[in-house]
Parts: sequence; structure tokens; C-alpha cells
Amino acid sequence: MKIVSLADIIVASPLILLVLGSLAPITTKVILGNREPRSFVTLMEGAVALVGSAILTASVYYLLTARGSYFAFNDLLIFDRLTMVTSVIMLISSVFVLILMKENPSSSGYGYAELTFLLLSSLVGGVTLVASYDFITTFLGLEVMSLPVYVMIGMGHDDRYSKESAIKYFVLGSFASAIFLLGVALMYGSSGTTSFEGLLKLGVEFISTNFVFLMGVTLVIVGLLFKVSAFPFQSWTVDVYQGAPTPVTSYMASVMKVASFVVLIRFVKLGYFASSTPLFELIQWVTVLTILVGNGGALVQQSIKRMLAYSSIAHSGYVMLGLMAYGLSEYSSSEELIKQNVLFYLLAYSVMTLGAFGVVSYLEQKEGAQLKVSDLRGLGRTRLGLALALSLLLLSLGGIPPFVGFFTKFYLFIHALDQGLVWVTVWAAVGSAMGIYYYLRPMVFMFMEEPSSNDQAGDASYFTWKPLTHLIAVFFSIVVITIGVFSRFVLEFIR
Amino acid sequence: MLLSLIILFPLICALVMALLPDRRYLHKVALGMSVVEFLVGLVLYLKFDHNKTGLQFVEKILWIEDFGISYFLGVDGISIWLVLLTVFLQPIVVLASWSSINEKIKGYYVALFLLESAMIGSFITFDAVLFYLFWELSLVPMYFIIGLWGGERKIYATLKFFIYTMAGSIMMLVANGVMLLLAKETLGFYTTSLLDWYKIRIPFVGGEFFSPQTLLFFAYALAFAVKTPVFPFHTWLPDAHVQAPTAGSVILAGVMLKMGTYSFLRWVVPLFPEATQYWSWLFIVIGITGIIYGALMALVQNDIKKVIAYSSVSHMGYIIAGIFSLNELAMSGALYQMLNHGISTGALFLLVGMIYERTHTRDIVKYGGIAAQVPIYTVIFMIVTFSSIAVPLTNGFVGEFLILLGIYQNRPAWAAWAVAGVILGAGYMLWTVKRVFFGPAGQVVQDHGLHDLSQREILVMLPLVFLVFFMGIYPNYFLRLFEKGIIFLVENFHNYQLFSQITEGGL
Amino acid sequence: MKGLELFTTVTYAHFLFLSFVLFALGVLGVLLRRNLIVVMMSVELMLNAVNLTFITFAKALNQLDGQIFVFFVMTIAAAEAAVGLAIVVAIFKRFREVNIRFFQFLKG
Amino acid sequence: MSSELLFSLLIFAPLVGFAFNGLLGKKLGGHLYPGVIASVASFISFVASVGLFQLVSEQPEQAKYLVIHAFDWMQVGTFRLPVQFLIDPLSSIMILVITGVGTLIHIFSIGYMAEDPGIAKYFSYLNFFLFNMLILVTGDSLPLLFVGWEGVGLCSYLLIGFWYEDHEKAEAGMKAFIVNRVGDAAFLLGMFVLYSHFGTLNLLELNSLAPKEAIWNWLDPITIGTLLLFVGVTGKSAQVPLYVWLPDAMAGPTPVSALIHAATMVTAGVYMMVRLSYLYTAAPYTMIVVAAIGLLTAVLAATMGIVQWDIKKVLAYSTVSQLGYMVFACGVGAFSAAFFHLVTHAFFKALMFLGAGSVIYGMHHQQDIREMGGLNKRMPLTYWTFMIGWLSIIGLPPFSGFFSKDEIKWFALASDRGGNWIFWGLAWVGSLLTTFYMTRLMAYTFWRDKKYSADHQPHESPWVMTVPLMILAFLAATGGFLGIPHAIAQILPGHPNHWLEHWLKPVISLPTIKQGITVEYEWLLMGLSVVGSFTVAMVTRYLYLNRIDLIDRTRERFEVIHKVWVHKYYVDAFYQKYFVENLVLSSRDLWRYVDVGVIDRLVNKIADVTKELGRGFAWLQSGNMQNYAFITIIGLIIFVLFLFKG
Repeated sequence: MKIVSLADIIVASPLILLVLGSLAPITTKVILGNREPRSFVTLMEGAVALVGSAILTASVYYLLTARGSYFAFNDLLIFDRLTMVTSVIMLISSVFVLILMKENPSSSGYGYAELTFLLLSSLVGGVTLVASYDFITTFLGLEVMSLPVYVMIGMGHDDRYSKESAIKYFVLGSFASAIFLLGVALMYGSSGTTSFEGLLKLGVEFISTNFVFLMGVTLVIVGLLFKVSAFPFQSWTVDVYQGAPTPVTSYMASVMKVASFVVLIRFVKLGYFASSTPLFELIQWVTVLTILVGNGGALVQQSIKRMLAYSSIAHSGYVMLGLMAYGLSEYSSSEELIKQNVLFYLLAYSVMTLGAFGVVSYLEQKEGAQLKVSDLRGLGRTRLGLALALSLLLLSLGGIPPFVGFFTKFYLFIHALDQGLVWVTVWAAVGSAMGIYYYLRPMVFMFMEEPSSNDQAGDASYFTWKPLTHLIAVFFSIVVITIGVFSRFVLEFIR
Repeated sequence: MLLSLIILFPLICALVMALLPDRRYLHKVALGMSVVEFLVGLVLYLKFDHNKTGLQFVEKILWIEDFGISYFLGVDGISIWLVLLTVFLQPIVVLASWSSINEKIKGYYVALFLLESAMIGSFITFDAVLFYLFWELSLVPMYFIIGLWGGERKIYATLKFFIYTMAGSIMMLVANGVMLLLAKETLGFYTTSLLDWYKIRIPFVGGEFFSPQTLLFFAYALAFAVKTPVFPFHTWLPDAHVQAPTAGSVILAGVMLKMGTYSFLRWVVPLFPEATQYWSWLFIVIGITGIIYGALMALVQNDIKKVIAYSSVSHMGYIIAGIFSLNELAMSGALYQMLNHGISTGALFLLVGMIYERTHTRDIVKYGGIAAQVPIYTVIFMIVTFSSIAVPLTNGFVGEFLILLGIYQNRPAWAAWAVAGVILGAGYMLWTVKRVFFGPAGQVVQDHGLHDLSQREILVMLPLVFLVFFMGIYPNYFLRLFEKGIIFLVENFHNYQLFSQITEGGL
Repeated sequence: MKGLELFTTVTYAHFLFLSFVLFALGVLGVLLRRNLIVVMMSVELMLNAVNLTFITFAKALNQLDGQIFVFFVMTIAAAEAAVGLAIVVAIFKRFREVNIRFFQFLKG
Repeated sequence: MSSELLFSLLIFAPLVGFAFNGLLGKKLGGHLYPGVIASVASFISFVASVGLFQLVSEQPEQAKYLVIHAFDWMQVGTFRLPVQFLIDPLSSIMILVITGVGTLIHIFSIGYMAEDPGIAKYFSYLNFFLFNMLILVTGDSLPLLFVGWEGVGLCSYLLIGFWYEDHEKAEAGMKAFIVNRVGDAAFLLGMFVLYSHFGTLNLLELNSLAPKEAIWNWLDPITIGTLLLFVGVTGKSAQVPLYVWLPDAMAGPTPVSALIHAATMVTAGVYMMVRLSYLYTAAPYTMIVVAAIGLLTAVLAATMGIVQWDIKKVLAYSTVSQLGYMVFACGVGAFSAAFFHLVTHAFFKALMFLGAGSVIYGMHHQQDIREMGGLNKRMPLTYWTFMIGWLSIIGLPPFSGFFSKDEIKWFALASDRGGNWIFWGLAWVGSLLTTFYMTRLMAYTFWRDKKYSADHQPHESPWVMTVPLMILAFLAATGGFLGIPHAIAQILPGHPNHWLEHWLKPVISLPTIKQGITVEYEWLLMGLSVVGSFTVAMVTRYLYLNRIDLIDRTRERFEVIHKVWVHKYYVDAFYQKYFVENLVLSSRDLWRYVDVGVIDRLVNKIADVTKELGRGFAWLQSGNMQNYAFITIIGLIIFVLFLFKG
């Protein structure tokens, strides 16, 4: 047992910066006498904190820990490449979320300062989560990440959807946390440790010999699968994604998803997904069904956000595929490569989903707009750039080359095949063929259907000008091409 | 760099089209640029050494190291023809669009040039992932071309087209992954280069469906069969053709379908020689069924475009049966027929488009007796019809003759069925011609005063008509150049790795 | 007399059993009760049941880790309750409704 | 002049004429230019063929042919197909006939088509036909022959449907092409069979590779191949069962009927068999089939010819019947006789068609012979020339038909390749039938009292039309001297030999006379034919002119037979009903119920089922969060059960 050292503090400094930064907007608000500060100021405060934290993370990684793994706070937290990369992704993504929030009607009036505070607080949890190396910190991170989001969802001004979404997420989220926690308890009870390091030392065989431990692991997995919205624990996702204000949805779909998957990556590293364990077959089914449910459910959706939510479920399935390959590849030469490609997938997905929700956010003219796919009718005429951007993003989500969505998916397929998961991959491929339909449908409405007089998207004056959101959407649509074609540089960063 | 240029130039064209400020010059600039692209293709053709087997103008840059995916371009004696076909049809299509496309012109040309780039790309790439990339990428512009400038049921048609093709090719993606891993296993390194893949010996057990080679064979074959389209995966084709604008139909029939048949030659046959040999009977049966089935379907259509669409199914049947006859006659014939079909069916769609512009109907019942009104049009249509039904001295005959002779060499009894297509082909085409052009004047003649082809339209058709005859009278100009491509393939498809050994360096 | 030991001697198993019963009650509460407040309380019940488990295990393993864990959980549970109540209050103010069945606008 | 140059003239003169008339004819305007240009082109061709004939005759006896190599058409691996032309005794006569008769018909057409607005088109088609026909007869390989074969079919299609505004005529053209295509498909297969067996499709090589001994085997490739080629012949040369298109083909302009559907194109099948005589002789089973089909056609067509009222239809059935004779002659191995008849038939049938054309022209496009009569006074030139044609076809000496037909009948009995009395008897009956209906035609058209109304006064045709008639009449009258039978030759001074047979000897297989058949038989048969024909002709003439009531009564008596003949033995109806309609109807059903109903529906069904699946998933998403929690718990339980089951 060593005492907390200065190094620990320094390594954790991005977190501290985040905490301090999160206070800035509300402090400003307090100083201004509880008047909402100008949103630009708030945005800058948040962005500075986020970017600063990201820079700090990177520099800590490169300068202090010398690109190795550093265990802080008695092995509660780990700072390694994975932590660094995912933290940076999350932090930078959050900047974009903040921008979306600034221009979205659900948050542009009052409460932007509070939202910024909540977002940054949530990120504190998120970064803790990706750095967690003990189930205590995992739980802590999960909860700290989720709690502000409950509020953020519910902060919609006068919108019953956001309230419903908040309560659903809150109840189900806590419910899952409790299950997760029970799992941790059982694992702890049977093995005497909650740290990943300890579990690693314990060995994989333990899971086959100790029923209580297996039970615990199962419950933990259920909790984690719930967070990444895998079948059959995906139910909350769609409703919550739809009901939440769009920027918050984009936050959940990108940042929170990345964070949750990082936990899964670390969890998989424990070896419980290897083919020797009984979990193996189960997870195969979960993966296949997640993909099918996600893609299948999206087929019949009218609401854009709901459709994207189902798509998000499907993408979780693909990542699961990669994770399974990762679990099977232990100690083989491709292990690092798979992890890297899974991360690449997560990064790419964040970009695509942020962009897509960005467009949705642009289109929302009032709170709780609940846009339907058919509301896009005529967008190709009035906002060609935006329509094209959305098209590219959707094609990328659908896995059409040369967009990044294709490459990431293809890599994961290769790894899965390499690890012998042939039938799962085939189903995954079938699912992705199913998906094409709903990714193409918005394009049908944007370009091919003739707008009638009551279609607002066909009316150029209908939209308020949201330059930053527009910029984000277009920027991300370009990004999905460039990081697809020039993936080498991105992979270099992730490695 | 020539090959990169030939892919990149259309992209540049698309960019120029998108940025061109003055809308008045769109048509002319598009034509000019497509002609330049054609000239680039011509330069490629002239610099191509037909006496060499193997790849030429090779460009290879490692692209994604982790999996050995590379930017790998090259042309051989087979692909050069399809590249030429593509660049040749493009200016024609552009010229034909001058009057038919009146709105969203900019987007239209952007899509057209993107499409050209993707199609050429799929013909000249020798890297599996790059190929898949171009393959899928070609769907997107076509999706928009049909969906934006199409007919009444364009959305149904375009979605069907896209999803069907995509669903068909998704297994190819998985198979690509498997091949990649096999490459790693047998060659010791990750590679998606086709030339390396040729060296892989994939385990094959004759009677067993679940042997690796058979499964991979079918995974690829399915993708190409949908694209081609082979009976019974053809139902997207009539819908797509009927709804597509003229240019869309021409490109679709002229070039895109060739992506399917070409890929059979390039991928399926040499990669899976044993499976190809073993299952060739199936594909000959499917091909012949397609010939007859397509013809029977064409016989009873009342929409001119549907007649031609189903005739495409029939013609594709010839090509597939030809390829899987696995002898040099049939395969040369198949390649020849690919070019023929591009020209004659392309021409037919152009012609239908021209008359549609005048009458706004494709319903055969409403036509009749228009020959007197539009003599030049009639003459050209007849010429192309004769090409389509393979009358000697037109290009169609050469292709069909070689294919049928080749099928006979492989399976004599089945050739008789294939030959039945010759009769039925004449049946549906001439019946259509009779109903449209001959007999007493029909409704459209009474409703519209039809005017004959304009000079521009004649200019559109002339190169095609010229090729119909040139390829029919002097096919040897082409056939002897197939030698190093097709005949080498036929003779060596069991050990096609030879091909990779004799590949030439780049330019 | 052996059978009576189950009732006379309190073992770890008893604690565990109790905690599982509590947890199950919590789950049932979440599944069945209609009142949002009660559902929230059920969730809290689940968390506390887990706390009990932790403590039992900590005692059994003779470790402190489990006990420390409980502190974390209690903190989180408190925060959760605060957030949850806040949401419920906001909802009640807006809709005058705490019946869980009321919230079925989002579906499909 | 070199053979290449002559040959180029032969081939390209009509092609240039075609191109010129096709592209510029309409612009030039006028009704004369196109005809003159086309006729000149055709005449140049004729001159060239005379030159080629001369060149061939100068060749040494053992290699009596010229080969003109143009370029390689197709070459794939070992398969090589040069564009190469062969001028030998056989084709040299063919080109003479084609260009000669062709030129005359061109000239005739100048008059006949003078008032048609599409005259330029007409002449360009006619020239194009000549071009294709020349390719057909000079091509030195089967595929090249096939080029011409399909090419002439194409021209036939275009010319039959020349007046395309008429629904029936357009239909007739289409029918001709498609029926021919049936034969052509078999022809293609036949080529494949022969290529696979012999490894070549060159005509000379095929003949020389053909086994010397007859192969009595149905499944031998040679038998199959020749049979398949013969199916092609039945299409092109209008034999049973594919003869149905030829009567309908009379929809085209009459000179076209003369050129294409009497003199040249329809004989292409016969020509092809004569060409491959060695191959055919090697396949005796094929020969039996050929002979049977030929004879059947000859007799059946004659019976149908009896009941026609359309002057052209009578001639059309007569053509079918005569083609039957030619094919029959091939079937008994008398290839030279077949070819002989081909040549003489080209003369007298072209003559009669043109004569009919002249009559139609004179009668203001009236084709029904019941409306004619008494034209011998109105149109003397036409009458006399037509008369020569008649005398020729009924086989009275010394007109050409006598010689050629008699030779066929002689070989029907005497050939060692299957000649017998039954064949002869049927052939004889057929020729008597021919005499009957041709005499009937004469009686109705010329000899009877006039039946036309007063305001449609028939008039004699202009000289452009009558001069060709006269030339053809001369040829029809004297053409028979090309092949004087041995029996007659023996008693003639100088013993002129059978020139045609001698001329063709180097290239075709000749039959020998059966044992025990002496020259007396030949005299006997000749006598029977001549006497029979003469008697029938006289009786018929008498009946139709004086005792028409007897004819009518006979017809009523045999109403059933008459009906069958009028309905062409119901063959057309049979095809229409069982092939065409059934094909279209079943295709429609196939399209509706299989293509749309099964295949496409399956495709859409897959999409629908997928969507339904999605709807199912969405249904699970009930909106009630307690359900979600419940699903979660169920999932958990399933997990646990799954994990702990084993």
C-alpha cells in the first residue's frame, strides 16, 4: 500500500482541470447575478476546459508516463494509451456537443451554463471510467457519468418527451447500475478482489470453477451490456435517444458509448470472453441479435432520432463483434491490432453519429421537434450542403466505401473471421445489408421526393441560421471521407 | 500515372461541374471533358502493348499497411476493353442528355462523372478492397441518377437497385475477409492484391458444398450474379431500367452490368478454378435459362424499355453461359458480347429515350406506324435491332456465334437450348419493331407530330452504328487482341499465378 | 437439533440471503409499482441490498475493501436519490402525474 | 482482269448501289435515278460474273476454282474463320443466274415501281439483297454462307414488309424472318456439330473430309449435322414443315417475289445441299429424310396451288412445289439435276412472276384471277412470254422445264442413292398436278372471257417491263439445252453431252445409274411425262373454258378436301395456335405468375419480412419502462440459465 503520490495527482490533473473547468460557467452565472451569461462565453469556458484537459491528457501521456502504463491511486486508475486516446476522443467530441447545444433550441435560452457544467461533470465520470482499473472506480465513473446526464436530459424546458426520457433513463439506468453492483459484490465475495489486476492474477479458470463468481461476472456483463445497449438490454436506448434533446443524444451516442465500451474492452481483457468460457457462446448470440434488432428496428422508424438510435444499437453490435475477436485473440499477435481497430470503429462512429445528430440539431426549429424522416423532404433544395453532408454521414454509417464506416466495419469483420467467428460475421454482414434501406431513406426524402407546400424543409426561410452546427455537420462529413481513405494517420494515433 | 489519371480525371470533371458558375455552359463543358477523358482512354489503348500477357501500367502504393491493402491499378488484355467501352459511352451519354435533362443539370453531371470514375476504377483495380470500394461507390451516383431524374416509380426502383446489389455483394465483403486471412495463412502476409491471391490454393472437395473454395466461390458469384444480373436475380433490372433516365439506362446496361460479368472473369474463374470447373454446369444452366427466360419475358412486355431490359437479361445469359463454358471460343465470345451489349443495348436505350422525349410514352400499344414520320430514326433503330438479334455482319452475331459454338464444345446438348434464344430474340425484337414502327399510324402519331432525329441526335448514334458494323465485319481487330487476355486466362485458369509472374512494370 | 441451527446461528449465508431478498424485492418494486417515488425507493433498496452483500463479504473475507466500497455506493445512492427526486419533482410540477404508466409517449 | 478485281466489282457494285440509294436516293428525287443506278450496279455485277465465269472455265480441270481471300473474320485460338470467297463451277453459274436474272428484275422494277414514293429505298434493298445473295453463294465456309443466308433473309424481311403501313404486310415480313430464324437456329447447330466433328467449316474441306462410304447411323455427327443443316434448308427453301412463310411473303412487291421468293433466295437451301453434296451422300439417313420431305413438299404444295385465287399465291405454291422437286433431287443424290432445275426454275419462275407483275400492273393492282380473263388480247407480249413460262413449267419439250424436271424424275427412279418407282410415281403425279393448276391459271388469266369492269381497262406494260420478260422468255425456252439428257443426246447429231453435269463434275457428287435401268426406261419415263402433261393441259384447258360446271361440281363433291387445301392443311393455324399464341400466352402467364408473382415477390417478400421483423422489434419497444425492466430481467434470467445449464 503506497500513499497517494504527487505523480498520481499530476496524472489525474486532466480530471481536476475538468472539475475546475466545469465550475467556471456556473460561477460566471452566479457572478452575473444568476443571469445567463452570453452563450459564447460559456462555450469558450467549456471548450477551453475540454481542450485544455485533452492537451493535458496527451502531454501527461507523452511526457510523464513516457508512453507506458501508469497505475495511479493504488491501482484504482490506469493511465495508458487506451485511456489517453479515448479520453482525448471523448473530450474533443464533447466540444462539438457543446457547440450543438449552443445552437439547439432546447438549450440555447437559459440553462446553457448549467448544461455546460453538467456536461463537464459527466465527463469527469467518463474519463474516470476509461481510466478505471478497479470495479470501484468503474462503478463510480459510470454513475458520475450518468447522473448529470439524467439531469441534462430532463432539462428540456417544456418538453414532455425530454421529461419522459429522463425518467426512463434514470430508472432503468439506476436499475442496471444496481444489477452491475450486485455483480461486483458477488465477484468480490468469491474472489476477494475487485481490481482488474487482481482478477487477471486470478486467472480465467476461476470462472468455470466458481459459480458465484460466474454469477457475478454475468451480472457485471449485464450491467455493461445495458450501458452499451446490447440486446436484450437495449430497450431504453431508443426511447431515451429520441426523447432527449438532440445534443444530449449525440453526447450519449458518442462519448458515453465510447466510455462504456472502453470498460468492456478492459473487461474482455480479463479473458472471460475467450472460447473456453461458457460466456463465449452467449456473447455470440448477443452480438448477432444486437445487430439484427438494431438494423431491423430502424427499418420501420419514422422519427430520425429514433432511427439513429436503432442504428446506434446496431453499431454496438459491430463493436461487440470486434470485442469478441479481441477476447479470443489473447496473447496472439493481432491482439493489439484488434484493439486498435475497435477503437478506430468507436472513433469513427462518434464522428458519424455526432455529424448526423448535428444535422438533426440544425433542423430542429423548436424544442422537442421530433423530426420525422419525411420532414427532410425538400432539404436537398434549400440546404444542399447540409443534405449532402447528411448523405455522406449516412452512407458512412451504412458502411459504403470509401467512407470510414466501411473500413472500420471491414477490419472488424476480418478480425472476427480470423478468430473463427464466421457465422457471427455472416450475420453481421446480413445485418449491414438490411441497414442500407434506412440509411438511404432520408436521401430519398431529401433529394427525390418533391416537397409540397406544407413541408417546411422545402422552405428556405424556415430555418434559422446555425453556422457552427452547419460547420460541424459539413466538417464531419468531410472527415468521414478523409479518415476513411487516409486511415493510416488515425490508426497511428490510436496505436 | 495514366491509370490514376483516368480515374481522377472524371473526379476533377465532377468538381469542375460542381463549381462551374455559369449554368449555360454546363452541357458543353461536360461534353468537352468527357471527350477529353475518352482521349485519355485512347492514349491508354494506343500505349497498351497487346503482345504482352499480364498487367501493364501498374501502379501500386501500399495504402493500409495492417492488411496489406494497396492502391493497385493495372490493365490487362481484358480490362482495357471495358475501360474503353466506358470512356467511349460517356460522351455519347452526355450528348444524349443535352435535351433530356433540364433540371438539376449540375448534380446530374457530377453524378455521371463520379459514376464513370467508379466504374473505370472497378475495371482496372487489382486489389480486392479497392475493387469493393469502387464497386459500391458506383452504386451511389447511379442511385441518385435514377432517384433524381427518373420516372414515376423512381424511388421504388432506385432503392431496389441499391439494396439488391448491396445485399448481393455483402457476402463478397465477408469472402474478401476470408481470402485475406487465407493469404496470411498460405503466403505468410496480409495482402489483398489479386495477383497474390491467385497464388492461394484453396482447399476444394468436389461433392461437398461446405468446402472453403465452394463457399467462397458462391459468395463472390452471388455478388456478381446480382449485378449482372443472372436469372433469377434479375428482377431489379426492369424496374431500374424503366425508371432510370436515358443516360442512366445506357450506363446501367452498357457498363454497369459488365462490372458483374467482367468480375466473373477477373475474380471467380481464376481465383476458384476447381469450384468453377465443378459448378460450371450450374452457371451454364442458369445462363441458358436466362437466355430463354429473358426472351420470353421480353416477348410479353408493353413497355419498350422493359422489352430491352429483359433482352438484357437474355443477353447476359449468353455471357454467363459463355464464361462458364470455360473454353477460349466461348470466353472470347463472352467478352466480345460484353462490348456488343454495351453498344447495342446502349444504343437501344438511347433511341428509346429520344422517342420518349417526343411522345412521353413508352407504351408500345400507343405506338404504331411511326416509320413514315421518322425515317432516319427507324433506320437506326432497325440497324441496332439487327445487332441485338445477332444478324450477321453486325457485332451481335460474332459474339453470339462464338459463345454458342463454345457452349456446344462444352455441352453439346445444352447448346440447342441456348440456340433457341436466337429464335426468340428475333421474335420479341421484331414484334416490338412491328408494333412500334409498322402498321397503321398509332395514337402517338396522331397526337404528336413526330419530327425526325436532330443533327445532335444523329451525332449521338453515329459512333454506335459505326461500331455495330465495324465490330461485325472486322471482329478480328478485337479478337486477336483478346489473345493475351482471354486465351491466357482460359489456358491457365487452373494455375493463374503465372499471370502475376508476367506482370509488367508501371509507367 | 441440527435443523434448528439455521434459526439459531446467524451465519454469513443469512446475511446474504437477506440481501438477496431485499434485492429481489427491489427488483419487484421496480417491475411492479406504479408510483415513480416508490420505484425510486425500490432502486435505492436494491443498492442497499448490495451494500449489505458487500459488508457481509468484507466481513467474511476479513477485508476492508468491501466496506470502503459501501461508502462509495452510499454516496452515489445519495446523489442518485437527489437527482431522481429532482426529476420526479420537475415532472410532477409539469404534469401533475407520478404514475409510471403515464410515460409512454416514446415507443415503437 | 484479275479475279480479285472482278470479284470486288461483283460484290461491291450492288453494295455501292445500296449505299448510294439508301443515303442519297431520296434526296436526288425523281423516280428514275434510283432504278437506273441500281440496275447499272446490278449489271456491273453481271458483267463481273461473266468475267469470273470465264476465269473459272480457264482453270485446269483438277483445280477448277478461284479462291479470293479478303481478311480474317474471326480468329480465336485454333478456330480460324477467314473471309474467303470461292468461285468454282457451281458458284460461277449461281452468280451468273443471280446477277443476270437480278439485273432483269431490276430493270423490270423501274417500270413496276415507278409510282411508289419509296422507290429509292426499294432499290437500295434490292441491291443489298444482291450483295447478300452473292456472299451466300461465293462464301467458302458455312459461317460465311450463313452471313449471306441471314442477310438475304433480312432483305426478304424488309422487302416483304415494304408497304409497312399495311398491318398484314408488316406481319408477313416478320413471319418470314422468324420462321427462317427457326431454320437458321438449326443451321447454327448444324455448323457446330460439323465443326466439332471435322474441325473446320470450310466447304471444300468439309466435302473432302466427308467419308467416302455412306454411314448408316442416325447418331453419327455427320447425319445429325446434315439433318440440322437441312432444317435450315426447310426454312430458307420453304419445305415442309417451315414452308408457311413463303405464300405470305407474296405481300411484297411482285418483282421482289420474282427475285427473292422464286429465282434466288429460296433456292439457297438447295444450293447449300448441292455444295455439300459429298457430305450429304455420306449420310444416307439424311438423304432419305431429304427426299421424303422434298417429295412431300412438292405434292402438298401442288395440291394447295390448285385452290388459290390470287395469281401470286398460285405462283408461290408452285414455287414451293418446284423447290420440293429440287430438294427431292438432292435427296436421291441427283445434285446436278437439282441444280439444273434450280437454274431453269430461276428462268421460268422469274419470268412468270414478272409476267404476273405485268398483269397486276396492267390490271391496276388487281391480283384475283377471277377478275381477270381475256388478257391475251389486251397484253399480248405479257401473254406470249407467260405462255413460254407455262410451257416450260408443265414440262413440254423443248422448253427448259422439260429437261430439268425430266432429269429429276429420271433420277427418282434410276439413282443408285435411293431411286425407286414410288418416288417416280409421286413425282409424276406432282408434275401432273403442276400442269393442272398452271393451266388453270392460264385459263383464268388469259384464255377466258374478260371479267374486268369496263372502267379498269388493262393495258400492256411499258417496254422496261416487257423487254426483261422477253429476255427471260428466251432463257426459259432455251435454258434446257444446258443439260440434254443422254437418251436424246445419243440420237442428236454430234452427241452433245450434258454440259451442266460435265461442268459441275469437279465440285459435286454425282449419282450413278442403278443396275438394270437402261436407256429405254429413260425414253419411257420421258414419254409418260410428256404425254401426261400434254393430256392434262388439254383437258384442263377444255374444262375451264367450256365445262366450268364440271369443275364446280367436283369441287362441291369433294368439299372436305377443298377446304383442307384452302386452309393449307391447317398448318398455319396449327402454328399460330400452338406455337405463337401458346408461347405468348404462356409467357404472359410466366411473367405474371412467375416473374412478378414468384421471383419478384420473393425479393419483395424478403424485404417485407425483414420489415415485419423490424416491426416486431419495435413492438417490443412498448414505451412502458417497467416492460423494459422486465425484459432486462428476463434477459438476465436467460443468461443465467444459459450459463448454468452445462
